[in-house]
Amino acid sequence: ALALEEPEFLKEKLGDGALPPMAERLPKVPRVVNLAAMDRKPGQYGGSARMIIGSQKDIRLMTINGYARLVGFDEHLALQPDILESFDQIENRAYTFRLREGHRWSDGHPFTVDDFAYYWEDVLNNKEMRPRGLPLDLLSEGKPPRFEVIDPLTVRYTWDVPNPDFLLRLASPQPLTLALPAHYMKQFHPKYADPETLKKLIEDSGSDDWTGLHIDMSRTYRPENPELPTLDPWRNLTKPPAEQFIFERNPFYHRVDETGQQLPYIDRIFLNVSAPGIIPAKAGAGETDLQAGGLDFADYTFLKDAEDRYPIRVSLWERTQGSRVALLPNLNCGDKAWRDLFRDVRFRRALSMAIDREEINKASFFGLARESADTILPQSPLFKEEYQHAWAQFDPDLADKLLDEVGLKERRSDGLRLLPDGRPASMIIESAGESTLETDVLELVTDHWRQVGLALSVRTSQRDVFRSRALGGEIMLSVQQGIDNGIPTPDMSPSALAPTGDEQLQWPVWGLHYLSAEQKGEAPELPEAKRLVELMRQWKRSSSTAERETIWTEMLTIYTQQVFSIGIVNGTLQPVVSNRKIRNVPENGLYGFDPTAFMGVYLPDTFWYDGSA
Amino acid sequence: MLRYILWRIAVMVPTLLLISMLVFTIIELPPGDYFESYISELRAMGEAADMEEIEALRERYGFDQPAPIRYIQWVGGMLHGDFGYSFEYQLPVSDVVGDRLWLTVLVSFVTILVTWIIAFPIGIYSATHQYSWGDYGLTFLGLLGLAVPNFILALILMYFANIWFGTSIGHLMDQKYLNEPMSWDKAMSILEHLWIPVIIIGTAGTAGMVRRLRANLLDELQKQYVVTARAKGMGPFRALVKYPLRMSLNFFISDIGSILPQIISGAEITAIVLSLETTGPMLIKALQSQDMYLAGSFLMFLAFLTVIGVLVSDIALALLDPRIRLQGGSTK
Amino acid sequence: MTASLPPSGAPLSHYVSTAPFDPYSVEAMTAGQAKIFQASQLRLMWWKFKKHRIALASGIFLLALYLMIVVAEFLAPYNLHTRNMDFIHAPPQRVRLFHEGQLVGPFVYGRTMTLDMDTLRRVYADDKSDVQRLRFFCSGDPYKFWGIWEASTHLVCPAKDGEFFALGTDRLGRDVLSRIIYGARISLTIGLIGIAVSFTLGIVIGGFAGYHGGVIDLVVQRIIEVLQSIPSIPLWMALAAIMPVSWSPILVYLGITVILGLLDWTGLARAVRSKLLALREEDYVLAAQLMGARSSRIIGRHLVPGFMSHLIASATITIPGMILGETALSFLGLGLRPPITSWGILLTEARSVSVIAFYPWLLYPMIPVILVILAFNFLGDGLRDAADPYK
Amino acid sequence: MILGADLLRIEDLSISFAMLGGRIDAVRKASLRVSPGKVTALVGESGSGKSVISQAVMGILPKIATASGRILFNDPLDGVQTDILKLSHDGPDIRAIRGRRIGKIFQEPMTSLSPLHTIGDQVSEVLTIHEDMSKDERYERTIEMLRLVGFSTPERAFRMYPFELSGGMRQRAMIALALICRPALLIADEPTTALDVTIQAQILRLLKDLQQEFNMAMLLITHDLGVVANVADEVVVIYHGEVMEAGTVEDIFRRPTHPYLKGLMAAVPHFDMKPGERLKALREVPVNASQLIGKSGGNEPPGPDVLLSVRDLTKSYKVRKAGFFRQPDEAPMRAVDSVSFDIRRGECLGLVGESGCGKTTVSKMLMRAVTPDSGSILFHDRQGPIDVLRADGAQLKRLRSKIQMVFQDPVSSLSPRMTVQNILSEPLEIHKRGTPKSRLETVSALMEVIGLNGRYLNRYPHSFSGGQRQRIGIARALALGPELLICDEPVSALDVSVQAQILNLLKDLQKDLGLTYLFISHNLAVVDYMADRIAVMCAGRIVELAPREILMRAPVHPYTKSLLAAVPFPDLDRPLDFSTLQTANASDMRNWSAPFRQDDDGHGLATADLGDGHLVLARNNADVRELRP
Ligand SMILES: Nc1ncnc2c1ncn2[C@@H]1O[C@H](COP(=O)(O)OP(=O)(O)OP(=O)(O)O)[C@@H](O)[C@H]1O
Ligand SMILES: Nc1ncnc2c1ncn2[C@@H]1O[C@H](COP(=O)(O)OP(=O)(O)OP(=O)(O)O)[C@@H](O)[C@H]1O
Ligand SMILES: [Mg+2]
Ligand SMILES: [Mg+2]
Repeated sequence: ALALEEPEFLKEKLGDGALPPMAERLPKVPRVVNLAAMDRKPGQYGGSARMIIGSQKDIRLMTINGYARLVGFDEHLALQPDILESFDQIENRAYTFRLREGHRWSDGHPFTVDDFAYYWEDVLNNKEMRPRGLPLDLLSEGKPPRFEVIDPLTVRYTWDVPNPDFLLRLASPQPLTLALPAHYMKQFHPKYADPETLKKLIEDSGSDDWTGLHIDMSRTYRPENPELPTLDPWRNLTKPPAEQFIFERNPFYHRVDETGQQLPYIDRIFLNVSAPGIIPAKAGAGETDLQAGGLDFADYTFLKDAEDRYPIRVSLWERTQGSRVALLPNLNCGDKAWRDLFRDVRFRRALSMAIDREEINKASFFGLARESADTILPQSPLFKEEYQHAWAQFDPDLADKLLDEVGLKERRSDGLRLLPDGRPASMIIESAGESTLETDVLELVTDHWRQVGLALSVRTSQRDVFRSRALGGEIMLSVQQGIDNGIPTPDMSPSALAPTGDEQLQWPVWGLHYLSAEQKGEAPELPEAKRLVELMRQWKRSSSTAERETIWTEMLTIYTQQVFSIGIVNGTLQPVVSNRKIRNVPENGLYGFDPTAFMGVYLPDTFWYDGSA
Repeated sequence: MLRYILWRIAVMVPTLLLISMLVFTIIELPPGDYFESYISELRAMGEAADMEEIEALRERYGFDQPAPIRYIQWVGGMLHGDFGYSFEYQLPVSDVVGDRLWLTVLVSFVTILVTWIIAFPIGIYSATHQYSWGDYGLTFLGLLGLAVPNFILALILMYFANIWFGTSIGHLMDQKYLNEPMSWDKAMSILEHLWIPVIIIGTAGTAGMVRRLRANLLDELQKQYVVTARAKGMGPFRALVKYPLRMSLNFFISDIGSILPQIISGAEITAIVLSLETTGPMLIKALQSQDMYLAGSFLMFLAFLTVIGVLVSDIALALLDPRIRLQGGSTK
Repeated sequence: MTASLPPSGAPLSHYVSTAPFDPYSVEAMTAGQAKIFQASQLRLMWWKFKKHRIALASGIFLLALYLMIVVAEFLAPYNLHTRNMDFIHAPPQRVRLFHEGQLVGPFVYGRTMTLDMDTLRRVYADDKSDVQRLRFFCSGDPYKFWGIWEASTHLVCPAKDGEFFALGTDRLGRDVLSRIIYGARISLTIGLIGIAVSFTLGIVIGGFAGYHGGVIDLVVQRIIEVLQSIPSIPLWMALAAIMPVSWSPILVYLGITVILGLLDWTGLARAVRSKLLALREEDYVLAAQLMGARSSRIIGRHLVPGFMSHLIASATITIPGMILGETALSFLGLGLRPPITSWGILLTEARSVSVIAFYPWLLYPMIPVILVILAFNFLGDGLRDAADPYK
Repeated sequence: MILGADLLRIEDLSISFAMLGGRIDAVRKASLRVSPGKVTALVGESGSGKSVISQAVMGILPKIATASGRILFNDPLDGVQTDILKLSHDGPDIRAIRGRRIGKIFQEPMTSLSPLHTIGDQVSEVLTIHEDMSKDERYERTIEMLRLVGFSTPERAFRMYPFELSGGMRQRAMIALALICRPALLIADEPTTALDVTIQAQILRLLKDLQQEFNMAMLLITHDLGVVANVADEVVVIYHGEVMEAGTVEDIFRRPTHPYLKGLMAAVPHFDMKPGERLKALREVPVNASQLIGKSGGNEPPGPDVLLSVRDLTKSYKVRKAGFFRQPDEAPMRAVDSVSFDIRRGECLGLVGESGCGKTTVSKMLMRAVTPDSGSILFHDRQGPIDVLRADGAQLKRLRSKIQMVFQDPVSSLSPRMTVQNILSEPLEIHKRGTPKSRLETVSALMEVIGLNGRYLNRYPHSFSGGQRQRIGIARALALGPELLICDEPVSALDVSVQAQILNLLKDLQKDLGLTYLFISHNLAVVDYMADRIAVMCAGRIVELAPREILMRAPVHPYTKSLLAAVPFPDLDRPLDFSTLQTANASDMRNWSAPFRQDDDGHGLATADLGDGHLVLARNNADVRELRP
């Protein structure tokens, strides 16, 4: 058997019997993380790590980075059971989940199928809680699954049609919730609680009714309720509002290393709320032990310089977006003349080819980024060179030719092209103006486009009005990051490539059409866009990886060939600062929200302080 | 005088009402609402919003109702202590503010105090020693502080305080004290951090005050009653303080009302850059994310302080100058 | 001992002056004196002002600056947006006269740039063998002078195929000096327009409220109170939010200027008002009233001049506030937009610790700001003294 | 200490001002002395440098002035001789002297007092500075001093602000301020110009007493040769900054030698002037009145006989209590109490009366500068009557050009930041008269007739002497060519020769243009010279009104009588008898004979007509014969 050494941190509680010994705290079959196999070293307990968050809401980083999921990705983006002992699925329709025996919530209460049942019956299917029914992710072609409790450790969700997204949604950085600690939550549920007590609870909390209270008390993604039992590696001790949140190890956490030590190694995490603007300065002053959020490539030099002064280490990870900055021509633009142009693929290609990506790369990324269309990264199994280079070469002559072809031949005396209706070809691009990077890129692009006779002016406005204005057709072009997940496997959803949401500023109206199940918005009019939607639907119905791979390939080809969004560079670098004593932080990693959950797939619970260093 | 004060207090009611309308307009003016910006923010990161919850909140907080009704509800709520709900923090507004309020008061108060303590002697010195090296030197220093934008000054001070004194970057105290109750160490930590924002916020105000005080004094110093005071054998300093200074206080006192909002406005950017635990950054954030009740309550609170400040200023003005007190009410 | 005085304590003798006496004698005025004695008040002030050396110098300096913004294109060695990708974040180049002990005239050494891939810094080294003589009245970046004439003459340009970055370059390799020169356009005018707006409002409204008192005062005071009680940033944000999207950068600039001015008058109005409330009781006000002067005249000619020092001091203090005020807006993303550049924007762009640590020359726009503020203040001093009857 | 050494010796004092157009030599090598316990009077033309000398003695010359010579002060207390000019500016040495050893009464009391502090505060402050006293002691001493200078209710005066006081009251406050420390030397710069003769006599007596009691010496600067004759021991005559003649009073009054002094003596107005006799000014400036004001009399249709009629004007001021929040609980003070009179076209109505009796208030009400509580004022213009209190718009504007006023306090009535040129042309600009060029000419002409020349045109008011400012005020009032000119003490700060010049000018204008005057003055000889009819005011009421000769020769009211008795004459043979003068209480009704007294309930006085336009305020039931003694 493994020598089960208890963390120093828990000694006191263990001593006075408030906690059972480790063997009793762990599930019968814990998840064993084989660190050696990951080229890492098992470590020692102890220490606390400081992190800086830009706003109180960011305590969700603990859920994301903690990355305790029913099923989750490993470093190589393969799905693994995590909280579950095992899972299996049939045709992407029926999913059977098996829990770990003896698994407990952070308060020591057993984690069982009851928790799934409570959530399914008393929350998801409660008319008061969810007057509009189940969340979209739980519906497949609009239909809910069947929920069954097979045995005290097994549950099953079954749909009639495939729901290939289901496991991915559970593994996602913002996971789909399937269970809540029923023993705790029942006190807020009228079905179980004593009405008088509940009424008092509602009054004390300032909520209007029990649903509000229930929602407030059960937030798992933003772990704001310190009393809510959790399965994460660390649990929150601080009730907001606060400027510093303290997270402490979850003594009932289900992972162990190969030597049998219960994870996480680090006892406590301090999350300090700071203005986003000074995070680099603080990181460079050694005030954080593990930090990536709030740092940008441009801060690297400063951070690197601080390595001499403070015990920190700066590594560079690669970001996973399809493009660090992408320009999105709004195909639903309200101005007819412009709309027609934007919908003309030649125009989009010309825009793309008129950009000198090399210059941008050199100016803003030290030449270290990859000049590319807005598409997936080489790390993705789906990657093909042609996607990267599709219309992404700098070819102003060709661009000029294409522009002449689309009817922008006439020019003003200063070389500015004229629209067919005689107006100057001057575009407005909307930017949230949040980073100087965006400003710089736009400045360069403005110049590049001016060379081919197109004028661009930048308008900064709050991002929150983008969506509604884009829907209203008021936006011509906007600048955002490229597709979120640049390293997809065929099993991941290609929704970013098709008009599927109203936040996709290149086609918000078409996206809304899909999102609202064809209730709102308009159906795509471009054949290629139509095809993308079709392919998306096919993917949704697909039940084999091979099938999905073909779908992905076609979608990627269409998307890049059609230049629906104009990517500039991807694979840009993300500085990650960590305390020099912390071990197991990968030197190179992929950094992004989706699918790596920032550091989540690299398992921060396996990071440890090397006291000897 | 008592009657005047009562009358002025009565006038405050419509003023506050007017202000509340203006505040409401300001927080309503930007297109969209909090939820709109919340969704956008989440999506910018790739997250999804729970539309269910959002729709529920929207209904709960009456965003489907017309603005005038919401205004009335808001004002009505405030009258019996309900300041609304902060969507950002998912808490009632009154629970959100916490320590920030008194820290803001601390920073503002110390800043105002420091400004005065520095500005008055310098102003007097500059006026009495017009065109001396001291006058030029102090003027130069003051203007330097004025000429450097607050955020740059903040960055510079923060950077060098860290390099030289090891002061932790930003904030009003070391972060380990953030949620702790007051203690000696915490107080020291606050002191160690406080001087940076005070200098930054104070510089601009100090220079302005010095220059104005100097100008006013220079005018008054020529007046015949100063000569009379001198002819009485009064020391130049005492004479200055009693006569011209009091005369030149006019501008200063008439400004008292707006000092607070000015300090707080001036402090906002600094507070954001330094990440101070004051209300400024919270207010700006609330405005940007359209967390309207939070922003609205802050604004109303500030407005209330200002209105009180103006009242104080009016009374002080009447106390200061008998001509205003005895004849001020009349119309010419 | 003088003729008219006996020794101390002695009885006084009867002293009569023997000098000739003519009651009608009046010292004749020379022509020069006549000119002085009959000069207008403005002219008098100008004479007095001229004696104030620093103020005069400041005035000339400011005048030069304002002239400069007219010919910014010519003065700047590069255009506003000229980028030099090989010289990103290049530190300032020193202008030298002697190369290896020999006078060559103004020149700079050429530079070589190496990328330090470890720290990701660009390292620049002077190449002592590469003497790049500066050219004057030379042809460089082409520009449209005043947006009308094509031209390419600059006061100073780098050697052919050379570079000349007297104040270094920014993160896109743009010449900081040129950008400062162009930025002066906005920064120097925004302050004046803003001040004009706020002072007109402040003096007129405050003047009438203070002079008339009573109900007018009450109403004006309440308006001021309402405006003052909202911190300026929310007001800016609200006003900036209603500026139409489609406005051109130049309109936005004007809009912002007016906003700055519109929000700034309240303090001044209150100061004017409370001062006038006291001053209006003076006899000379009464005298003017009795002459039949209208209130505007009394306020403008009698009361406000008595307040001039304060006004001048306020104005000179507010100008930096206006020049830098838009930085606060830019900071919040509400300010001016490219391609318009101002000193404030240049400084906002330099907002990071890395700049302070590695690229301090990006903070150089502070220098003109400081100079301008000093100049305005000293100019103000001079004006104050010129208007001061006791001087 | 050298016994009997001069207390103050000024030797070869020269003072000049650096001005834009060159230097102004205000004082040239003047020498004079003040012996301990004696009075040296300094007389001379307006603008001749008297005030400047006194400033030099106190060490309070303006910054732009430079002084040379010696000012030696022998402090009788410790016998130390100091040269004041050598002391450091505002150093402790000079401060120990100022206020304590040398007191100064400033010429212009209004501006010399701070408007923000009460009279009591400012007076008792001297004690705070120099004397070690408790607060109560200081209060006592201040109240005592205020009473001595003639405040009937010193406690009330203690709490009052300067702007609430009448011109004479301010001057008395100023005197109290200078005397409160019992200085060894008092510099009195025109100490009694704003005081009526009875109070003036009271003050003079007070000064004499102090002189005897504390051996106080005095440097008295005055234009009133009557005062000089009554109090001075030695006299110095100064002209254009140079001493013309110096000697004992006897020498000066009995043996005037220098032509300037002779001229001065000749210019004094006296009571036995024949009708139509002109004053002999030192300089006669021929005046072309019509050209000056741009219009001529005669060719306009004569208007109604009465130009202005005033009925039952009343004005009262609230009395404040000490506390800040307390409401006034005393009855309001009646500053003007049902005053009625008419002014006929072309006449000059003299208004005399006790200091603080409400003359200025009446005149300001006529101008609508102060709103009366009740009463009516009708201005009978040629185009018809105008109700002064209700006129507005164009009518008001017309009125404004028809009535003009010369302010009692010349300093504060001139905008400090306007040059004389602007001040004088302003009324023309307001009423849009002439072109800029013609205005400049008018201004020059006005300057000429008031005895100031072109070199003063662009100077600011503060750089003038008291008399010069007063003349500027007159010139401004004349600029518009009003029909009615209200003169509130227009010549009080002028030496007799300039005064003669100005009075003659006014007379000429009256004759040529038919100007009408309301002439307020304390100088009865001047009033006698100017006025056709004279009204006497006391405590807010007109107590007697009669044609000039009647009032002067046969006054009826006891107050009028005491006024006339208190007039000082510039004649060594007619000294005022301070011991018999009933000065202090001349205005106190209780000292009046029965027919003029009020009932105990405060009513019962009415105007009685004695015939020939002789009106007197007496008890309703009083018999006319009873009134005539
Ligand atoms: N501050 C000053 N600046 C310039 N000139 C001045 C100043 N003060 C006084 N003078 C000039 O000095 C001269 C003497 O002035 P001063 O006040 O001594 O006259 P005065 O004899 O007191 O006359 P008055 O009897 O009219 O008061 C005048 O011509 C006056 O214009
Ligand atoms: N603003 C005021 N507030 C209170 N009392 C006032 C005010 N103005 C004048 N008085 C009082 O009214 C009375 C009359 O003042 P007024 O100035 O008319 O006197 P006067 O006759 O002109 O005296 P003098 O000859 O001394 O100038 C005085 O007792 C004075 O204290
Ligand atoms: Mg004088
Ligand atoms: Mg008077």
